Amino acid sequence: MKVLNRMRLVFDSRSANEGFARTAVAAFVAQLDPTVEEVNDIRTAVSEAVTNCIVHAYQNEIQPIYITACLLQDNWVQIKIRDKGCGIPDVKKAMEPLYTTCTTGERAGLGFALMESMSDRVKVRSTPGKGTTVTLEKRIHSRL
Amino acid sequence: MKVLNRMRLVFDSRSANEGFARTAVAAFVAQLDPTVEEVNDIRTAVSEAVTNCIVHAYQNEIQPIYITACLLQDNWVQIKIRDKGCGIPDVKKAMEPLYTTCTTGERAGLGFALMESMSDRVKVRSTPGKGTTVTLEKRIHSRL
Amino acid sequence: MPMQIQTSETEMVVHLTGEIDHHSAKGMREEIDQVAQRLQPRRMILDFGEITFMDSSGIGLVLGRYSLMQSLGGDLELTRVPGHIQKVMRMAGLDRLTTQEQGGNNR
Amino acid sequence: MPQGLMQRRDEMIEQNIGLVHACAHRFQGKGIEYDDLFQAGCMGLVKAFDAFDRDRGVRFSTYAVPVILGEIRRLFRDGGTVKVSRTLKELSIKVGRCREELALTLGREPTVGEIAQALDITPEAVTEALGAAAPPLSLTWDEEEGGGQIDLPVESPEEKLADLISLRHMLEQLPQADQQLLTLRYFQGKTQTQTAKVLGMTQVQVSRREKKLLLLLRSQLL
Ligand SMILES: Nc1ncnc2c1ncn2[C@@H]1O[C@H](COP(=O)(O)OP(=O)(O)OP(=O)(O)O)[C@@H](O)[C@H]1O
Ligand SMILES: Nc1ncnc2c1ncn2[C@@H]1O[C@H](COP(=O)(O)OP(=O)(O)OP(=O)(O)O)[C@@H](O)[C@H]1O
Ligand SMILES: [Mg+2]
Ligand SMILES: [Mg+2]
Repeated sequence: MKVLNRMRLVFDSRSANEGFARTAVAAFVAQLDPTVEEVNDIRTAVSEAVTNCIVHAYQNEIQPIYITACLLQDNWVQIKIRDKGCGIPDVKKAMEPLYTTCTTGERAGLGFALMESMSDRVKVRSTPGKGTTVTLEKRIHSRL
Repeated sequence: MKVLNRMRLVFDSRSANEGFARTAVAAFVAQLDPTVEEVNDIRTAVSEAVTNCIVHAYQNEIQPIYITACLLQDNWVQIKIRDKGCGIPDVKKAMEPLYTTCTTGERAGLGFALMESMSDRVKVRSTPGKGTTVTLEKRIHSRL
Repeated sequence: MPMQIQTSETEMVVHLTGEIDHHSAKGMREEIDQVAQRLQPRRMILDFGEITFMDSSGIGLVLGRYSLMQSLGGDLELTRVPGHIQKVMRMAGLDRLTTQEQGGNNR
Repeated sequence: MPQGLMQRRDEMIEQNIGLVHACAHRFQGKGIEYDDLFQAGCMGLVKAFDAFDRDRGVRFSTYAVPVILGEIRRLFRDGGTVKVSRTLKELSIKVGRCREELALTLGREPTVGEIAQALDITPEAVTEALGAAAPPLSLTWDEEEGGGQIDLPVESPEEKLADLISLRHMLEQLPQADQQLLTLRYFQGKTQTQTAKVLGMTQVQVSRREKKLLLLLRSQLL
C-alpha cells in the first residue's frame, strides 16, 4: 500500500517517555483529522505496546524503543512498536486476555486485549532473545 | 555533560510535518515542567530549523529530516535538527539577520535570528553537498 | 501529578488526577498503599473524575487495590469514571459481564 | 539630545521601519495584535539605535534585529512563570467542552480538526491537550448505552473485579471454542456478527451460545 507520510521515533525505555510517545504519535495521526475517540484509542494502544517494551522486553533496563508510524491510502494508519528485548516465546498465549507473566498482581494481562480493541488489526512478531515488533493498524473514519 | 533522557525523530520533509515535529519536541521537553514562554521559544526555534530543511536543504524534494533531543544536567535541553541536503557554503553569512538566498521576496532572512533569539545557544555545522546540522541549546528554569 | 487523599476513621477517598500509565501508576500505588496500610480503612473509594488517560496499568492499579482491600477485609469503590476510561474498563471486560441484561449492544 | 542626533535618529528609524515590520510579521497570529507587535518592535529599533556602536564594524541591521525581536518577545512573557502543564490543563477543559458542544450541533462526534478550528488552535495542540487533564464531567462515548448522559457511575465494581480474577481461572476450564467466543466478544469488543464470522457460525448461534455461557459463568461467579 502506498505510504503517504511517515515518521520514526526512537527513545529510551524510561517510563517518563510513555506520555511523550503517545502524544507524538497522536500529533502525527492528527493529520488525518480523526475524532477525539479515535485519537484516544491510538493513545491507549501505543501506551500498551510501549509499556510492554519497558516492563517486559527490557525489564526496566534502559534500552531503545522504536516506533514507526505511516499514513497509508484510504486513511489507514500503521504503527509499529519495536524493541530488541527478551522476546516472547509463545505469542499466541501472550495475546490471550488475562495472560500475564507478572507475578506481583499489578498487571492484569489485558495489554494485548486492549490493543486489539482499540485497533482494527494487531500483529505481533517476536523472536526470543532478539525482540518484538507489534504492528497496530487502524482506519480513521475521516469526514472528507 | 550527562544525558538524562533522549529521543530521536525522523520524518519526511513535508510541510504537513512541521506541526508534528514541534509538538513532539515540546511533548518531550514537557518533562522538565517548562513555562509557556520557554516551550513557545523552543517551538519557534525548531519550526524555523525544520522549515529551512524543507525549503532550502531539500528544496521541496521529499527527504528525511532528523531531530534529536536530549535532556542534560541542570535542565539543559539540546536539540539537533539535521538534514542531508545541499548544505550552506558560508554559515556566518547565512546567519546574518536579513540574509536570504530566496529571491521571491517571500522569505525575510530572519530564521537564524529567531533561533538565536529563542535559544541560549545556536550552533550550525554544514558541509556543502552533504547537509546541515543546527544545534539549539536552551536552559529551562525549573520548578522552584 | 498531585493526588489528594481524604480520610475519615473508616474510609479513604483517593482523588486521582492526570494520566494513569505505567509511569504514574507506581507513585500512585505507593502513596495509596502507604495511607491504606496505616489507616486500615473499611472502604476505599477511587475517584477517577480528574483522570484523562488510562491504560491497562490503571486496571492493574485497581486490581491491586482490590486485593489490598480484600486482605484488609474492606471494600473498594470507583466513582466518576469518565467515558473514555470506562471504555478501557469495559473493553477490558470489566463492565460487560455483569450488565449483560441490557442486551446485545452491537457496536 | 542634540538636534543633529535627533534628526539622524528619525532618519534611521524611517529607513529601518521595514525591519520592524519583518520582525513583527513573524509573531503574527499568536494572540497579540499586529499594532502592538509593531509598537514593541519600534521600541526595540529605537533602543538599538541608541546603543549601536558604529565603530564595531557590524551592520546596523545585524545589531538591531535581535534587539527588535527581543522587545517583541517581551509581549509574550505572561509574567514568565506560567507553566505549560497548567495552560495545557485549561486547554484540555476547553477542548472537552468544545467537543461536547460540537457533538450536539453536528449530531456526531467532531473531528480533531473541527475542534481545532472552533478554538482557533492547531490540530496538534488539540492532541497535546488530550494528554493533559480531564474535564470534570465527560461526555459518554457510546450512544447505545444511554448516550448523552453525564457521569455514569460504575455499578458495583468490586463484583466485577472479583469476577475478573476468578474469570481468569474459569475461562481456562471452558472448551477452546467457547473461550474464543467470549474473548472476541468481551475482551476484544467484537460484535456478534464479527464474532460469528471469525468462528464460522451464524450471528444467532453466537447469540445463543453466548447467553448460555454467561448464565453458566454468572452462576459460578455468584
Ligand atoms: N514487548 C514484549 N517483550 C517481551 N514480552 C512481552 C512483550 N509484550 C508482552 N509480553 C509478554 O506478554 C504478556 C502479556 O502482555 P499484556 O500486555 O497482554 O499483559 P501484561 O503486560 O502482563 O499486563 P497489562 O498489560 O494488563 O498491564 C506479558 O505478561 C509478557 O510476558
Ligand atoms: N538547512 C539548510 N540547508 C541549506 N541552506 C540553508 C539551510 N538553512 C538555512 N540555509 C540558508 O541560509 C539562509 C538564511 O536562513 P534563514 O532561516 O535565516 O532565512 P530564510 O530561510 O532565507 O528566511 P526566513 O527564515 O526568514 O523565512 C537561507 O536563505 C538559506 O540560503
Ligand atoms: Mg502489558
Ligand atoms: Mg528560514
